[in-house]
Amino acid sequence: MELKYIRSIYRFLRDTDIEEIEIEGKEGRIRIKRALSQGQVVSAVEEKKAVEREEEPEQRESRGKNIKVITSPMVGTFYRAPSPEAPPFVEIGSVVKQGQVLCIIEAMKIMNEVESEYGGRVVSILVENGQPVEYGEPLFHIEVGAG
Amino acid sequence: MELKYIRSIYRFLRDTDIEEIEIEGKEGRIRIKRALSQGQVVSAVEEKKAVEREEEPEQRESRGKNIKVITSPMVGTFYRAPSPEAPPFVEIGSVVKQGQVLCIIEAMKIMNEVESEYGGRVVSILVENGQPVEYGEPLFHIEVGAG
Amino acid sequence: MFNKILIANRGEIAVRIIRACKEMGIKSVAVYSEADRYALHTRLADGAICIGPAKATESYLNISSLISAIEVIDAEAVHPGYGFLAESHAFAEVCEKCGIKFIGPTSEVMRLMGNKIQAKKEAEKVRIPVLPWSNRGLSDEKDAIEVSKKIGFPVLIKAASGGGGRGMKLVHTQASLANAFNMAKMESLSAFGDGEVFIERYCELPRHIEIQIVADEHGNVIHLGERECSIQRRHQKIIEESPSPVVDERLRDRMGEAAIKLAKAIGYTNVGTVEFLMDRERNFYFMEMNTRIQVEHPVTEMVTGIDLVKEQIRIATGERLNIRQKDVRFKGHCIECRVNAEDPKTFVPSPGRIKELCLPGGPGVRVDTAIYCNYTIPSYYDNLIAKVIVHADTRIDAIHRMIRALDEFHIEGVKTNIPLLVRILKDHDFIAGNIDIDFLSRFS
Amino acid sequence: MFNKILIANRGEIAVRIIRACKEMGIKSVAVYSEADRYALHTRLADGAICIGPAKATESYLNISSLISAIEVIDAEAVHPGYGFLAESHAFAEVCEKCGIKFIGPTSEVMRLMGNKIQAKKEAEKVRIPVLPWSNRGLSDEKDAIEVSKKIGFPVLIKAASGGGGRGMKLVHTQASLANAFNMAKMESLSAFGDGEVFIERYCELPRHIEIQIVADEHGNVIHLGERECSIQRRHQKIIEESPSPVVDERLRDRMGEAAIKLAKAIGYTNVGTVEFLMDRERNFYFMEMNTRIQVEHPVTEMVTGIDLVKEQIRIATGERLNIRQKDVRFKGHCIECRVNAEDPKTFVPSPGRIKELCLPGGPGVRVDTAIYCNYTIPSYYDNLIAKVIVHADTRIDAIHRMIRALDEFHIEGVKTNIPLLVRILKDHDFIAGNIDIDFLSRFS
Repeated sequence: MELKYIRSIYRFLRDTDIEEIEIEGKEGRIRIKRALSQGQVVSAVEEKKAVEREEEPEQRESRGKNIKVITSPMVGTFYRAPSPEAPPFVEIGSVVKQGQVLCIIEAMKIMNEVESEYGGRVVSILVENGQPVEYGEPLFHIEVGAG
Repeated sequence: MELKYIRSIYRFLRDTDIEEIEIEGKEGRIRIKRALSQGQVVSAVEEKKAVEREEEPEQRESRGKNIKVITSPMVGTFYRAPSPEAPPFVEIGSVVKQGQVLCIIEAMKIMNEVESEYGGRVVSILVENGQPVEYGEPLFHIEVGAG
Repeated sequence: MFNKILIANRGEIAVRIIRACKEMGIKSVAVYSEADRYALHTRLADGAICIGPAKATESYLNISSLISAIEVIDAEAVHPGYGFLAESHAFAEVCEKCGIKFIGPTSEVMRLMGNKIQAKKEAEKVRIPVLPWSNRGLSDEKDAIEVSKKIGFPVLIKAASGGGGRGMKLVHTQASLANAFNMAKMESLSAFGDGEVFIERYCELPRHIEIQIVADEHGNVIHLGERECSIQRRHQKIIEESPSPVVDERLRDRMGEAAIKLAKAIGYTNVGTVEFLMDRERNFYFMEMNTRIQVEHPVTEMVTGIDLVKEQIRIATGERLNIRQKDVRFKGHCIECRVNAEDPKTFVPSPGRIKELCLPGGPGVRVDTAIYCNYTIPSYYDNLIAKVIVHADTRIDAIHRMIRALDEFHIEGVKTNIPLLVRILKDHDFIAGNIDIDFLSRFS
Repeated sequence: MFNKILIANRGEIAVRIIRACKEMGIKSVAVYSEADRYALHTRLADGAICIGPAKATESYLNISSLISAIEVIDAEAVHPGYGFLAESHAFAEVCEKCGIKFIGPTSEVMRLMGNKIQAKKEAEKVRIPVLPWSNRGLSDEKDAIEVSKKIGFPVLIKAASGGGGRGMKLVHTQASLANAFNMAKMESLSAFGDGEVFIERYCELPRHIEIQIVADEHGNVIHLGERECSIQRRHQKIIEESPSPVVDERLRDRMGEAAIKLAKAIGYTNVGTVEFLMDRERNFYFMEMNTRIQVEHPVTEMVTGIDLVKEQIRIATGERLNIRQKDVRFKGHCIECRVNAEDPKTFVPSPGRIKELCLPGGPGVRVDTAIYCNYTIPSYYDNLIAKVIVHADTRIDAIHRMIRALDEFHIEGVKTNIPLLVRILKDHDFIAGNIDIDFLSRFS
């Protein structure tokens, strides 16, 4: 095997985050191992949490289509309607415009309306009415442009 | 496989961040493992020690030729001669037979003769006369079959 | 006893409070910013809630976020730790209004002691010595010159809402006073939103010695002796110890009584610290009062055997103190070193990922930290990464133990001030106890 | 004082001794096998010397290697730790002959106490209670039957050179005696190279309670109270505490006096432990004496404030004890848990690389360990990886603190017995102090 060939492979590797590569030849076999960002060398606990919090099926799925996530802008209690008697702002399948109110987050007795950042169709509602939500918690999935 | 080829590979590796390489030949197989920053799972202390203790230039070089290392079989004091007046058992360049005495390790007032496991030529003596040695410490390099 | 406490802080102090809660059978809920998702306090608490982005003003300093978090998780009380909102009377007041127990004194007492002018006046009322001063906030340069002449140069200009040395100016001559006065006012205004300043006599080479007090809500107040905190860099303490090399039992009693007198006069509750300056003749002068748990509280815990964080929680539930002053015993000597992630020479902060970590252990060593191997220290917050605390029979034994402990402290990936700490501990003057608040500025 | 000490051990006890040396200004030299090149004791000592391959018989148990190491590094003394050669009178004797100070009692005393028959006889001489026994080694089955009839069944057959339960057999009836007797002899011969056995009355559900003694080389002996070590698995202690829930001041004095009497009678020097069995009526019976530092020594250190390893070194230099019996104070309650790398259910050892590690810390917690993140636990040695020691005012506070500490102990890569330890600490009988040496065998 010529050094020239190895060198050319290495030149390619240099600008990547590839940590390990195996090649076999005659058009068979290749194995690439990447060193992903430092955040991923994290502890099992972290990984577990990451899975719990971020790798929810809905979200993973959402990456495929043009689906956006609306997250909570604050800590508070999630309400789907302006009052217990009123109908919910939106349901699954509702078509919403950008700026349309999706829900209310109550924080310190103040009702904060959460508006949609996108126009599209509500494909999932991720929190039950009346449940506490934390900052950044996903609330809705909107399929952008749909409807 | 020619030493020249290995040397050229090694010279190339020296200027890269490649940590491990496997090559197979006949245009098949190559495996490269790079040491990316967070891939350095080994502690710095370990690395340092590893360098200090095991990657001594003599030893690294010895891998190329058919050179074997004679290590100390025990903790003790290293003596090159049977008595202060006597000449050393061997010098650099001495040709030795398998089983020939190379030095003495004194432990608990007992003189323990260290015999060569190989026939060949003494290419280096790694410890000064009268110095303490630990278990497994390299004492001599023997170029096997030489002489 | 409380069922659930929210901890409105991060880092080692949040971990410290979680530990106390766990041992008391109280559920603890951590709050975290997006940068602290994998922080130890987030992992160790019984629950954790994200309150905002990395920036402290939008998370750990965001009062409405915190109150909302307390409400949604249904906590009965909040522990503010130190730093962030720990001395915010506004936060304490909101808690009071919302029926949330703030673990600390009342917002009224916090407001009073938060103003250095008011605090000094309170101290004078109960005849605690203070350095000669202007007796009020000063409005203009002329006023300042008049006052300074009376007090005698050099003088120190200080901010009424000050802390951490900001808005503080040392003035040696009348000529430079006007300029310094205006700068102090400006600095003070920009740092604290309050431009009020006052002037006091400058004390040469003083020691910083503080008294820990504990006060229940039924008028019982005790003190737990002093902490010597003279080893400071830019008004940030880095080594604290108890007892002080210069405080004997009699002096301790006198300082302790002064602190108790002040606490009783203002109706102080929960734990607090009365800070004094001490001159070379061992006269002490009231400086200010900190209305919260201090970073260096373990020093007092180790020599008295009293768990201050548990006391805070017990007091907040309305319990009476179960220790009387005469039952307080001081045993051995304790030193704390603050390990900061910073360059030991340039003091530039050094956040980053910890690749290797071996913390000190063994007899007489306590480590309060929130770091672990593979943890990434975020760049948004304080660079204190660990407190190494040692206890031994005598001061010299404690110094040897601390050197041993710091020698064991192995960390890779970030720089720390450990080399500086070790040099101080081996310094002849430090060992002899010849220290004052300018020690470190003379130290090469 | 010594200038340089060689530490003839590994793991946490080697680290413990290195710490004492560093604090005393003594140079420490570690020995290590090829498997321990990256071990913490190798890294922390001032020097380190490789003494052989991984197998303990060729390294840590190799007397000539150790002596040679001591000679080439020019150490004046050797600390044997516990385990390995710590109770080898042969090693101590070689040290004595070579003019090396063995930090422990004389080889003669070690030989005497190493033989359980001799030890019991010594105890009887000074009228310390022992369980009824054969009063001598037994040669054959007939002899054993005669003796057992006199003592009354059930009886326990024990090895004269025994330890760790090997060569020990419980016999309920005469019918099974002969068989058990011969098995005990065989086991004993193969384990200790000595087939001598004796018989004693079996004590039902006893507690294991031991007394720590400290003796200088001038005839002064004091005791430092008891340790309750009844929580054992196959004669291996896993939880130890002091004080014992059943020992009051009077009983402590009586047991302590008995231990001191024995130590004085045999000319004991350095630290040592006199082990007793205690029946349900709180009668205590001498069992054996350990002529070394114990794994559980921190328990005594925490309640008395006395550093036992430093005492060992001071005594070995010929210093007199500087503590008198009446100055010994017992403060609070201490519990130690031994964390082993093993499956918590099957108890199969679990060596391997530690991928994640977060050790407990904070107030009242001490960790003695030699592990660190990314360290690989070798499979050649003991599976004790850490001792978690807590101190608190009362026993229940200590239990809560220990549960909190074990809860924080986060380790990935190897299995540990932590889940079992936590279950024991939460057990109703354990909390009530209803424990005996069979506690764990009943525990599901």
